[in-house]
Amino acid sequence: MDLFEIIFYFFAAIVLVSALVVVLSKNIMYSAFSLLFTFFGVAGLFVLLNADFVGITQIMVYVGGILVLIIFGVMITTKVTGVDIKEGISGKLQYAGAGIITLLTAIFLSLMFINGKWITGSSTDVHATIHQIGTLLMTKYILAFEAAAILLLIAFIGAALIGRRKA
Amino acid sequence: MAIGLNHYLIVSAILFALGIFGIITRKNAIMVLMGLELVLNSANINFIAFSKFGGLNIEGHLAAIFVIILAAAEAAVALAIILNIYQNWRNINVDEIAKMKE
Amino acid sequence: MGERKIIEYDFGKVATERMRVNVGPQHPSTHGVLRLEVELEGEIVTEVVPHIGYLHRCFEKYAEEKTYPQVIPYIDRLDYISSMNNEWPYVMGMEKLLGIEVPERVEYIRVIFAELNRIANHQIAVATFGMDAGAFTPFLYFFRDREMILSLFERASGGRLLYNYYWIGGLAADVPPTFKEECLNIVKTVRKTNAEIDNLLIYNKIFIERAANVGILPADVAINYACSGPVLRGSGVPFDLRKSEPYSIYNRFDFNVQVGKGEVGTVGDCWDRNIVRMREMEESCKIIEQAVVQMPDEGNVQEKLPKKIKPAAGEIYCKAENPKGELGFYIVSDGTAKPYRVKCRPTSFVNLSVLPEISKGYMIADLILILGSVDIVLGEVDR
Amino acid sequence: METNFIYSLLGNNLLGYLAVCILPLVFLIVYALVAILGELKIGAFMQDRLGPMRTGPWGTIQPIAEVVKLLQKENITPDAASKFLFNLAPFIIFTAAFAAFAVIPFSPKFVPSGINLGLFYIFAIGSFAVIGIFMGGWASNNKYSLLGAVRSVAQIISYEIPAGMAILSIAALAGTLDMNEIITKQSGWFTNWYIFGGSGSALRILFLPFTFGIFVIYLIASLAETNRTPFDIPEGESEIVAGYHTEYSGMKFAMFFFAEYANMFVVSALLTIMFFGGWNSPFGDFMSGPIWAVVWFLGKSMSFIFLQIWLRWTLPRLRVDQLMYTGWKVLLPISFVCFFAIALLAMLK
Amino acid sequence: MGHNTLLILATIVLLLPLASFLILVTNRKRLPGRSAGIIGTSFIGIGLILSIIIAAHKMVTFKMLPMIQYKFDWFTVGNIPVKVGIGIDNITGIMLIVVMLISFLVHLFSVEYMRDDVRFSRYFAYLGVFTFSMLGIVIANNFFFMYIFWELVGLSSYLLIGHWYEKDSASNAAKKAFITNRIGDLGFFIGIMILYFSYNSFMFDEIFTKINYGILPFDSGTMLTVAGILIFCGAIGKSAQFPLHVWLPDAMEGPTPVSALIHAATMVAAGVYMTARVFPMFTGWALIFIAYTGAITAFIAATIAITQNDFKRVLAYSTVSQLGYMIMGLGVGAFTNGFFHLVTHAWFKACLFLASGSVIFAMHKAAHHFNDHHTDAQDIRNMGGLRKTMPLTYYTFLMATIAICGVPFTSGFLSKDGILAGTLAYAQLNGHWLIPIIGFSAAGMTAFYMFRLAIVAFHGQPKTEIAGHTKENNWVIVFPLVLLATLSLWFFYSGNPLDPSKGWFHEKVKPQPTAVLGNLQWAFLIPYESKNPSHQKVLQRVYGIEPKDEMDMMDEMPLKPEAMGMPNPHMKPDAKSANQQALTDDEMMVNPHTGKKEMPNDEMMVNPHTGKKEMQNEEMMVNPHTQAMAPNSSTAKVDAHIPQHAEMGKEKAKNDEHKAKGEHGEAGAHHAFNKFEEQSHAAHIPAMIISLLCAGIGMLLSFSIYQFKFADPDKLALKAGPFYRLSFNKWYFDEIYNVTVIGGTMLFSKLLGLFDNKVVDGLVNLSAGITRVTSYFVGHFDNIVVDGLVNLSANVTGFSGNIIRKLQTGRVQSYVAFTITGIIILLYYFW
Repeated sequence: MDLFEIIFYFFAAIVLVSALVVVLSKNIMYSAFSLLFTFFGVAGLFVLLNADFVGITQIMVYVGGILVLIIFGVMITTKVTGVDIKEGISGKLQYAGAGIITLLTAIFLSLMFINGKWITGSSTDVHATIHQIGTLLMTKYILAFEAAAILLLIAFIGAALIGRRKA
Repeated sequence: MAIGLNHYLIVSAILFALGIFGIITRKNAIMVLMGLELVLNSANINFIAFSKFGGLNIEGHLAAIFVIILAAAEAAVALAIILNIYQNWRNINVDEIAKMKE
Repeated sequence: MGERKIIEYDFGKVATERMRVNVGPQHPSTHGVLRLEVELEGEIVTEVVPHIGYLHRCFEKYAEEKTYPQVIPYIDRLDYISSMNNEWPYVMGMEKLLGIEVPERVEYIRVIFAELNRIANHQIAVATFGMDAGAFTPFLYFFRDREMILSLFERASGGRLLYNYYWIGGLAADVPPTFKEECLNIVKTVRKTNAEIDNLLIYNKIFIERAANVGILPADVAINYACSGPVLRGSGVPFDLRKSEPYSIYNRFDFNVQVGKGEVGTVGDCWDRNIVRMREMEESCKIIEQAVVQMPDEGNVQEKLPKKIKPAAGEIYCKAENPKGELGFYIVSDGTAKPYRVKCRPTSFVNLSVLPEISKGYMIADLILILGSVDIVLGEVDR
Repeated sequence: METNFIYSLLGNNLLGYLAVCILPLVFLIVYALVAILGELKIGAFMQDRLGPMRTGPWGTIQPIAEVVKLLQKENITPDAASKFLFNLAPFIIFTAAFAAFAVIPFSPKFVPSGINLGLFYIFAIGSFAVIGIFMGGWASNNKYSLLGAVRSVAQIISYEIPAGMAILSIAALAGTLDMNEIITKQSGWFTNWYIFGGSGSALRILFLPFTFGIFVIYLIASLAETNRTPFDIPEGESEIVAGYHTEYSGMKFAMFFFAEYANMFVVSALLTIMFFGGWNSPFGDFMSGPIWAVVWFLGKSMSFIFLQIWLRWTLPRLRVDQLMYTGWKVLLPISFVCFFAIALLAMLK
Repeated sequence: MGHNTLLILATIVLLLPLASFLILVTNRKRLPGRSAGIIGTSFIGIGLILSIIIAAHKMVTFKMLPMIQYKFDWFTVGNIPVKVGIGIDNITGIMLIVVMLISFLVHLFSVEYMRDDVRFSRYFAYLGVFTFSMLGIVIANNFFFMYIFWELVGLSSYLLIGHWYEKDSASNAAKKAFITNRIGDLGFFIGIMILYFSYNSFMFDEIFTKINYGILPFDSGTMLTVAGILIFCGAIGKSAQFPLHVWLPDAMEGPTPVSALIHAATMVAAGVYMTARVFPMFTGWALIFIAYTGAITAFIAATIAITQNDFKRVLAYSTVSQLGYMIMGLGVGAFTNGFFHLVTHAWFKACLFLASGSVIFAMHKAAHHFNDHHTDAQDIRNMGGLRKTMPLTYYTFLMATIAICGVPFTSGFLSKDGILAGTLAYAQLNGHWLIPIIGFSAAGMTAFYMFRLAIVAFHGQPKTEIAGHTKENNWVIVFPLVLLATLSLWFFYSGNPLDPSKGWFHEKVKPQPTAVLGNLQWAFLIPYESKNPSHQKVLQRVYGIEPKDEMDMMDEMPLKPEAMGMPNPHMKPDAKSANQQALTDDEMMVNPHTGKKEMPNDEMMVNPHTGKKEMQNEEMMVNPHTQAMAPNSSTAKVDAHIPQHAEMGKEKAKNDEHKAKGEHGEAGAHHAFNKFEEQSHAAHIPAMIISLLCAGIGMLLSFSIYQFKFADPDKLALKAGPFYRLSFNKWYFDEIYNVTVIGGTMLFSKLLGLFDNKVVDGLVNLSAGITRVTSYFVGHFDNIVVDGLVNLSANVTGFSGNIIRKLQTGRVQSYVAFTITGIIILLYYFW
């Protein structure tokens, strides 16, 4: 096992364990904080895959933005002045059913992924990714880029509008 | 065994399944949102993995970035909706606010 | 500055839970053991309930058990940072009750010490107010100067905080020989420091932003709550006992009553109350300078008194302009050596009562500033 | 390009990696002691007093004494706190602060990790601290802590945007996010520093107002991001006692403390790198070279630390809504204007 | 200074007014007193200095270069990059100075004029953005930028005209201006889209080059004509041409300095400038459309101006009329003079407006003094005798009036005369005599109404008390007047007060070579350097013009190209020369005259015969191929032939002098192909005489009626009857539009409503009736048979629905679970 493998398993473990905590923890704040580690682990995986720009973007947007948003959402909608918050989960039967569905999903997806005949092209050297990403964003994907920009703008305006409106 | 495409794909598959589990079982709407983020993340892992091993190259990165943008927009809007729901019902339990049923 | 809008907090649109927070009694900014029960919506103060009594020492009850001169040390402990001023209305009332005329030299020394103590008090008030706003350095600059005043007090009375210096019919002891020079020296230093503080703190843009338009106390509310001192004058009411009902020899001096003018904000905001204190220091300096010149060099500092002070049965209310406002003592004598009743009109307590009125709708940081600008001392509030 | 002398000393092996990791940590500890002493002494001198005088000559060992004191203290975890998160938070914050050191180029020969996204990385890694602060504040189960944490998060997030615009402007000017390259592009006399518009023809005069503006914006935003006066609202001791670390004591408090000083250094280093030529000598080739580079870099960074200390003992504190106003309505538009101007000029250049 | 520096400076000039706008608009409340005006003025002042530097550099240092431009890909649509950029050529340089100087003076003027205005700093902010948008149009080198700034100009004019929006008339005028402009802009936009669709580019030079090489939109010359006319529609709107001129007089509701800015340098100039800028792409039919539009506008506006009584309104109609002149000049091909008139008109019209502003300001002040709020301060009938009280304003106004009337020794004479000569030449060449007739009559009317204005307002006795108590304004108002009046003198443009073609202006602004293919362009407008073989072929085919002249001349020339080691132009050019052709193409396109200066052996050719320099140059350059080929040929060879060549040239010139029109020596030097130039030179003197005659008659009439009172104007008006009313009511344009456009729309919608009510509803009602009858029968069937079945199925459905309903929980999570389950089943099935 070389260093690379150790690091991969380390990150994979972080991702999966923390994701497990996210979905199983009864305390919603624990879930939220656990999400931090999931995002961090995913970012680590990205970096292992030579996608450092995406990794850093992941940290910035997910950790710095979405997670904070979620935590604020939790704060506003829950009485979080105390630390013992218990969130209900669906009934036992549903829990079991969901577990089965989840298990099946995981197994089927894994089987599908493992047996899939993927086109495994060789990756080009993706150092200086940021230049390539920037070039592509400004040329080939300009429309998508603009669309995403407008989407973000509209989403934020809409969010502000919805969130501030009195019932 | 060298770390290859399959390793990443399996991680992503499990993450996806966990996300689905979170979505299905939790009552709190924000928890549902968190499950959704897990699902999106698992998709992103796939994109990046294929960009390295599947020859998707830089375009995979771009797809991942767009997913991240989407997630940001989605989180903002979803939380705004949840806030509004909270202001209406004083509650964000998806079981109790299932008024759309009727 | 142009017109400045009073900030209207508009966070009410996101429905949040209200939170009750205790500020104090062990809080760095309550200037003592005051407990404020604050209800917050986000950071907006929706309700303030001051809880007092953590420093209650039964002053008025004690006074009934002590002889008339023995009450004076307890009076020191009311507003323990302007003890000299505290003693004055009591001794003045006693002198009137006993019908004693005080020597002129004593009157001058009393005026000088009272004004020095006023400066010291205002220094602390402005310093702590600055510290409430987060400015640490002015605090130490003020304390450096206050040290000079305190050492002068110490050499005259022997105490640095509680003096027991104004006695019925005179003073505990004569002033040190270099008294006049030291007074002038103090005045010079105070002026220099105040100019420095003006630059460093008072006219600092951030400080103005913080203090102006915050905690606005309209003149009518101030009058209705019976506020006095800089709190009242900050709202633009030129009421000063030294001018309106001159006691002692204040009619011999030329000085102005400083009022808040809403220079950078609205009349009656925290900044106005603060600037009134700053300017009163200058007025005090003027009085001291005049008093030092007019003061006779030689003279008796203690009138002859009977061995046992037993005023005839009667009552008197005597008041004086304390640094914090009007301090009055209502002394009822039943002809014995002990007062039947000494009722104190505590300045800080009255001024504090206005706090819940003026701090609603501001943020918690403003609440601290407003409390600082009202300048209370818990010793006087609780008595 | 060999950017790390340790690899040439020890080779590209685990030992080398460890050494590279540990060196900044050692530096951080030493620096923190110096900075604490600096804060004590400078604050004292500014306030007309002597400051600590007892421990060591002129109180120079005072910081060590304080650290020892903190280490000895009992490690209190409040009963009502959420234990795990309460204990985890200081580590996350410290990790976030320390992780930023991974890309700071102390010298052309010592960059712990020469990734080409350095500026972006530092910018992103700051968000960990946000979560850490929140974690600590929430887990303390104390209203002051919670208020402090909420304030802090809101503040850091608001000021991340102007700071990001400043970083973007520099990226537009330099055409890269790699810190070493940014520094290399400012080599030569000090007139080539980006605060003076960068190298180029006399036309850089046009850049000057904008680069200077963006410098001021970043300076202010970085003060806010490190919770220093006049933006120390999260800790504002006159209002909410000590903010998010009210309940912390002992070693855990020391970690918060270290993290704050580490953050101070990181923003100072960023200011140095982005605007003041990093490890470049101000006089062209005079006194340049890898060793001098360290001296210059630390010298410039330390002067910014001095600036932060100076401001702390001079200015009052803003109120939280004024802070938001400053961030969103003053700094943000100006930073956009500066960014567009710089980008336009950089394009024409 | 290099090119880039120049471009950056131009960008800065562009951004300075924007910066002023931003600063003023963000600090509107904070700026005390008049500091907003001072800030705006100083920004524009800096810009003025910079633009003078730019223009001087362009015209002196880089005179070889037709255009300095910077292009970059802004973004990519599909895989076609959209190129944009900025460019500076001589026209741009001149326009920069015009715009910035007038803007500066207007700013300065406004500091005083607007000093009591409540929205003082907002006014200056809008002035800044107005200037910014106009500068954008000026330095754009592509349709894309031009359109953006075009719309910005529309917006800012809307803001400024509606500055006093409390007044109904002002806000209505603003709306009118905005909407009228939109109509024109629609055409402009469609035109641009046609061009972009065909050429995939917005750049002027690329489009013109492609047109020059015979690539036409949709492969049809008509489409090019249509595109040209559509693009000109934009100018119709902006430059207030007939029939969209109605907004400009109403725009008088804005503050007077704004009127000066709109009328002199920004808004209306934009249209003319744009027409000049895209001139190469106009085909002959488009040009004749343009010429007639201009002529009609000039005439109608002049007739209206005669009878108006509002000081500013007279000036407004005079502007419309003068704009018509410019457009007409461009339309007939007198490119230089048309543009020249734009510049000279800018000075004296700005002067006129600012003078009117000065008068109105003084009148207002006086009215205020008397507490009189009823007298209309703008009505000339309330003025009179202002000559005594406001001498400086009077003399500057008079100077500008003389200039606009086209009296010799003024700039107006130089430019106007050129345009009229152009129209004469045009008529001679293709028989459109209506255009010069209109032109001359409008010139006469101009003189009449302008002097009417001057006499009624300034001469005689004060007609009201107010007018008697006016006072001269202070220097802030007077200084711009004096400066602008000075600029109306002839010597700024040409040494010869009678002939502008000797001046620097005509040297710097050469007629644009038309890039349009021959079959679409009047033959006489084809550039004489046309070396495009397809041009000649087409010419031959359509007009039957043999390229004989050229050939003849070559024959006459002692040196055939072949002899100089050059390939025959009519042989198919080999690859190399084609390459060269492409290389030099840019220069050829933009400025053929300067292009030749680049020839390395130019100096050598000229030196021996310094005296005849120009002639020889022209002569030599007659051969279009020389230019392209010269660098190719060995210098030694050319050198060897030079003396001989030059001698021959001189000879030839003499010959020309004899055989050509006689009155013009220089004409001979021009290429035979450019008949228009030749003709207009020929027409110069007659045009001058006629125009002076017309103007003189106008002035005489005006003096005799209004100054010496030989006839009573009111009686004359009565006598003229319908004509007077037609003119006084502005040809009933507003009424006509009300009836036709607005009324038509209303009528049409009424008709539609009627149709809807009667026909559609009738049909519907009919079908309803039929349905009712049928349904009665069907109903019974339905109740018994169908309902039975339906109830059965409903019961079944209800029963099963009750069971399935349990699945419909209303919870998203359940749905997710079902979806996932479904996916798993599918996976299982297909795997």
